[in-house]
Amino acid sequence: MRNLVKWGATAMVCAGVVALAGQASAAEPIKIGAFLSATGPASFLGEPEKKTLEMYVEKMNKAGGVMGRKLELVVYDDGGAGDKASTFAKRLIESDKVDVLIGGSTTGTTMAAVPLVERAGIPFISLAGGVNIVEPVKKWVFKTPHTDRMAAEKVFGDMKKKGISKIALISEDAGFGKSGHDQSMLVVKNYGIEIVADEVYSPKDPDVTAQLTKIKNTPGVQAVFNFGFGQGPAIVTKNFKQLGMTVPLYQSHGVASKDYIKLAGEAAEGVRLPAAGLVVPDQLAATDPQKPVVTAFKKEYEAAFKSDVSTFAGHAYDGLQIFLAAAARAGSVDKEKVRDEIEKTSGYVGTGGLVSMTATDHMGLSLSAFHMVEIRKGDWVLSD
Amino acid sequence: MFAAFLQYLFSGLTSGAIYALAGLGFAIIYNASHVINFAQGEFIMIGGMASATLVAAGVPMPLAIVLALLISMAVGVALEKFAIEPARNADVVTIIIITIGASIFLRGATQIILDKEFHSLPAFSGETPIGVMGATLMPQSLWVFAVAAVMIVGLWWFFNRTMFGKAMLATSHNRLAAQLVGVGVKKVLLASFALSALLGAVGGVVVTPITFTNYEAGIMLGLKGFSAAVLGGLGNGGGAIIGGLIVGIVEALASGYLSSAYKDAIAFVIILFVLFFMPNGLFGKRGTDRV
Amino acid sequence: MTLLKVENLSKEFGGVHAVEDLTFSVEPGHIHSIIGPNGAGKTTLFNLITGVYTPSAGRVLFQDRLVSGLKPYELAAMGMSRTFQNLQIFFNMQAIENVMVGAHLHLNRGFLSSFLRLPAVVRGDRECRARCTELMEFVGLAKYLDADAASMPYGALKRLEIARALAAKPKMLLLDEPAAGLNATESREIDEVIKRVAASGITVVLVEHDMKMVMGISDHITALDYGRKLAEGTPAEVRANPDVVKAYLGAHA
Amino acid sequence: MALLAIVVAAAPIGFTNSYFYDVGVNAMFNAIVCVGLNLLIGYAGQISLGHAGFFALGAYGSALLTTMYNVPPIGALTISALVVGLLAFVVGRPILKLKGHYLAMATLGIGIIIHIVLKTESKFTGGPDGMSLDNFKMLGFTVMGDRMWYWVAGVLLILAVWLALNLIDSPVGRALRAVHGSEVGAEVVGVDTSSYKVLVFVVSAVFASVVGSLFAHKNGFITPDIGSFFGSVHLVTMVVLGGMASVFGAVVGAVILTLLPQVLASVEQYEAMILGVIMMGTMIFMPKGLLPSLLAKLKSREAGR
Repeated sequence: MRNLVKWGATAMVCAGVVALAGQASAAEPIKIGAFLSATGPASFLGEPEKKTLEMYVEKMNKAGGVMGRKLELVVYDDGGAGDKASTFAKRLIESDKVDVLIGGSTTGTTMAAVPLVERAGIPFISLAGGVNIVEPVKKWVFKTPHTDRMAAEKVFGDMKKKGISKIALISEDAGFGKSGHDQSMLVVKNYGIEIVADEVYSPKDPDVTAQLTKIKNTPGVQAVFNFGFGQGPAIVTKNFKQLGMTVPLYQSHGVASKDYIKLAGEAAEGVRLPAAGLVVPDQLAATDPQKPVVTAFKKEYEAAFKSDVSTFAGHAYDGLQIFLAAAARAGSVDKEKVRDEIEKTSGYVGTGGLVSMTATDHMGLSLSAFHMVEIRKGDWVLSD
Repeated sequence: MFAAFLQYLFSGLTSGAIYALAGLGFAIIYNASHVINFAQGEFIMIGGMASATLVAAGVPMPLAIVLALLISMAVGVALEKFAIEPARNADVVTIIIITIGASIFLRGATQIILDKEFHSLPAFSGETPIGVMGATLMPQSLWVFAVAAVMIVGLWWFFNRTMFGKAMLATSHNRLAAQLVGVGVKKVLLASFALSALLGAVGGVVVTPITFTNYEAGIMLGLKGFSAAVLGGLGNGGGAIIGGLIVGIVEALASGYLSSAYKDAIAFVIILFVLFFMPNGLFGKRGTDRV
Repeated sequence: MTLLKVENLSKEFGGVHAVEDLTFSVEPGHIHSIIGPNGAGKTTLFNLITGVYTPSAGRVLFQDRLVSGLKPYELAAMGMSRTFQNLQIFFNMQAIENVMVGAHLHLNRGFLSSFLRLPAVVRGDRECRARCTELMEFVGLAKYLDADAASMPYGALKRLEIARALAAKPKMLLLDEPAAGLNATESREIDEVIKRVAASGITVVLVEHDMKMVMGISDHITALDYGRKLAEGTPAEVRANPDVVKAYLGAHA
Repeated sequence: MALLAIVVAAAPIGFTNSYFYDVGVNAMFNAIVCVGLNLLIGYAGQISLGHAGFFALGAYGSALLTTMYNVPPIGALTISALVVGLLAFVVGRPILKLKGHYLAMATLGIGIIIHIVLKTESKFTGGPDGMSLDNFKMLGFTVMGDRMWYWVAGVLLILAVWLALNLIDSPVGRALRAVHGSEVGAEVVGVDTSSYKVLVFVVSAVFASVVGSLFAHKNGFITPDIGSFFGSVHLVTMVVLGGMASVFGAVVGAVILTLLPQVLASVEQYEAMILGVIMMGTMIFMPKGLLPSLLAKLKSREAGR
């Protein structure tokens, strides 16, 4: 009787092992590994990122690949969970033997993979915003999106220009919003601005009028800044309008996708936020080096998926391009060489801005990469 | 000062009415089968997603809503027929796992059949806020209250005034006796799932203009609905409604007066305390163990 | 010395008196039966004596100690043990394990020693198993030694409860309708078991509907009706009591 | 038992790289938590939808104590386990008076409250973005790398299984199972049921906490998500799927549900649907859980011969 139990257990373990072993294979192509949050609360980051990577890998393979080698993409969905991300990162490194890691849609999933990436020694380009991904600098870790700190700085800069000195902060209590909140608190003093009300909400709250009422009743609030993504900011925007609040409403770069405007509807009129040039390609100055890049990317993405491009898709595009350029310069996918070349990336024109990395800056973007945009008549309007 | 309080109250009532509708679905199925259906939130999600997708595809809104309700009911019936019915005599925990499996499946299926994006429906009667003594309320919130009220009255009528409704109630009190007088327990179970799927879908449709929806929207609503049903006392429809309203109002007042970061925690602490002193919820049947 | 004293005991459920102002006592070594029509409050009385319910008024003394308000497990430790009208068998365990739970109080209950399976625990368990085997044989369950409780018939389960109660080595054993639902043969066998239990020096308090059995084995009888004491005395006295005949036998005739 | 040891020892033959070891370690860690949780759910019949919270507390306890207060890892693990045990003891008393779905609700609430605290107190925990910590060092020896963790986890799993088997077949274990069978029945023969329920609640919480501490050291980075409601549901599912009231069943359930997402990762978007179908199918056709149902089938086949 007891033996049966054990045999059963053995069989299960063996079955699992066989199933896992079936996944592993090695081949000629350049292998790109990605772990993204294609499902879960951050799926609207991971989903476009995944689609972008798949589209461009296919496109490049049709064009004959890179350095005469085909590209092979392996993507896993971590569902936004750190522990899953860490296991998938290990799988990509150890089993799939990829040449580069792209991913971590969120700061949490990225950071969960960092310890083993550093140990394994493989170039890793994160698509998440958290500033702690690249500060302090980690040898193998790079990132393409602007940091949440930069978003905060851009917003505070804009406020300062408008003579705003007392604001309310309302943020989502999940990864993106929380990290943005903490970074905002850190840099806000540099702009002579005081945060007089600090409220949070859960990503799936049906209603945040309570928090906003509290803000409304706080004396002296000259503007409200909302840090969050997903449906939360849209609900904040609607409730804001409902309460008849008239001070300017700022959003973060987390809502830089058309979905936000669609969900929030008319209430989104007049909302200001920092965003990459990607959302307003036509309005960029003709001399802007980004203009051709973002125009082309937007066209290709929207043609392929029949949906509006978001800046998150752009992060994945930039990550892929930065890696491929570095590999081309290195002439191989030798991990050490590619890493060195990524670090030497200079003047790359991406969807997120001009990227020039150094040994002390593994992101390479400056504040100029951000534009302030305002929502007018249901569309983005450049408003620097 | 009073205006702020009123605003918190409105906020809480809006959320609370949504939770109450979710909780009511739990209560109906629990009454008929003593099953806690953790896929209840998925009915709400399907109602919202289906109607929003249909409207986006150009179907007129009333038709889209009716279709969404039918889809959700079909899912409810299928769930009962293929997943609950075959496992009727299993342990409570086993059935819980089945319904959790069902909710994972339904989320997965929605994500493939429809998509992963957020959807919204136009508000039923515009988006001009209504001012009440310095506080404001969206017309859609009134819709939610009204629909919740209509649902409650409708259910009361169904369970107390129709033969079939009475039969369903009888089954919940004593399954054997109900069988003896010829009430088909199977039919009752099926009806209870259809009914709570309908209820969930109605809820999903009316709240979508407020909260939006995507394939994962059911998780939170399911959790809050369960909390509402337990707080009110399992199997007590009115209890679930009051439980939902309490949870919503506590959350709103907590974020207004205490801490918005801990509002969910505060709501749970209150539920815990209620349970410590009233182990069967606020209005649950207080059964002494017969030994 | 009186083993059990019940003084002015009352219990009401939502205004209904299930037991009202009841006083009686049980002498050691006796088989003391409680009789009465359905709803007379017999099971409620048992639940009050064994601590399952707390009384609304009055008190219970066991071995001259006030015990009302104590928990069932505390009363068990003092030597009170019982069976149930609605079976309370551990259906998730083997029959013999059910009986071994009965011996709980007499085993090494240290958590760490159980966790680490210390030799003392192993030895204790071995002895316990042997004694519980004897008990099962004593109540006539020899053929169910290896059975799962869930696979046993109703009659056997009734005896299993008795064996379990006996494993606790009680001074007083309360049996709630041990013969209910049994056929005549089984009933006679239970009869035998009760007599032997009493013969071993354990006081038995019995609730039973089977009048033949009650009259045959009881030393003393208390008759209840509507939660109140109707009569008490030896079987002959109670049988002759006109109130009892009217209320109890009359109701059944 | 011996066979479990052989399986643990022999499995690495099929492991071609450290990713397999990593999955193996995760499976065994989950298995240990489930062995503890099964004592509560399967044997004592008390549900908990909050055990991921205890797991997370263990993990964060270790992370905080080692990084902020320089407590040696083994000390941090012990202190965390003691604190979690104490917490479980304090909340266990009132909570375990509840039954069935009410108990499920209360434990769920405890788990969610823990999760919210870990998420919110970012000064200590790093908030939703998580925090990192160092390797597990003890007596000048560092547990590092997936292989070494594998053997540590393997030994601990066998130890956990041994302890659980001991407990079940002891006076204490029988009392626990009796609580499941009939609380009144157990009370009247001298079993202090509420204390035993609290005891097993504490034991299972400590199991989860200890594993949480080790998990944190192994991964080197933790996020509050490990303590989410889904984590708890995941653990309960492992226990129920594998087989309630079966120590090896819990192990099997944990291993399967840890491997499944890895196997299903290749079918990408269909993962959720397949996982849902497997959960429903197993429970419909094997309501007692995989292992007990399979064993019963084998048994009846043998008897039929």
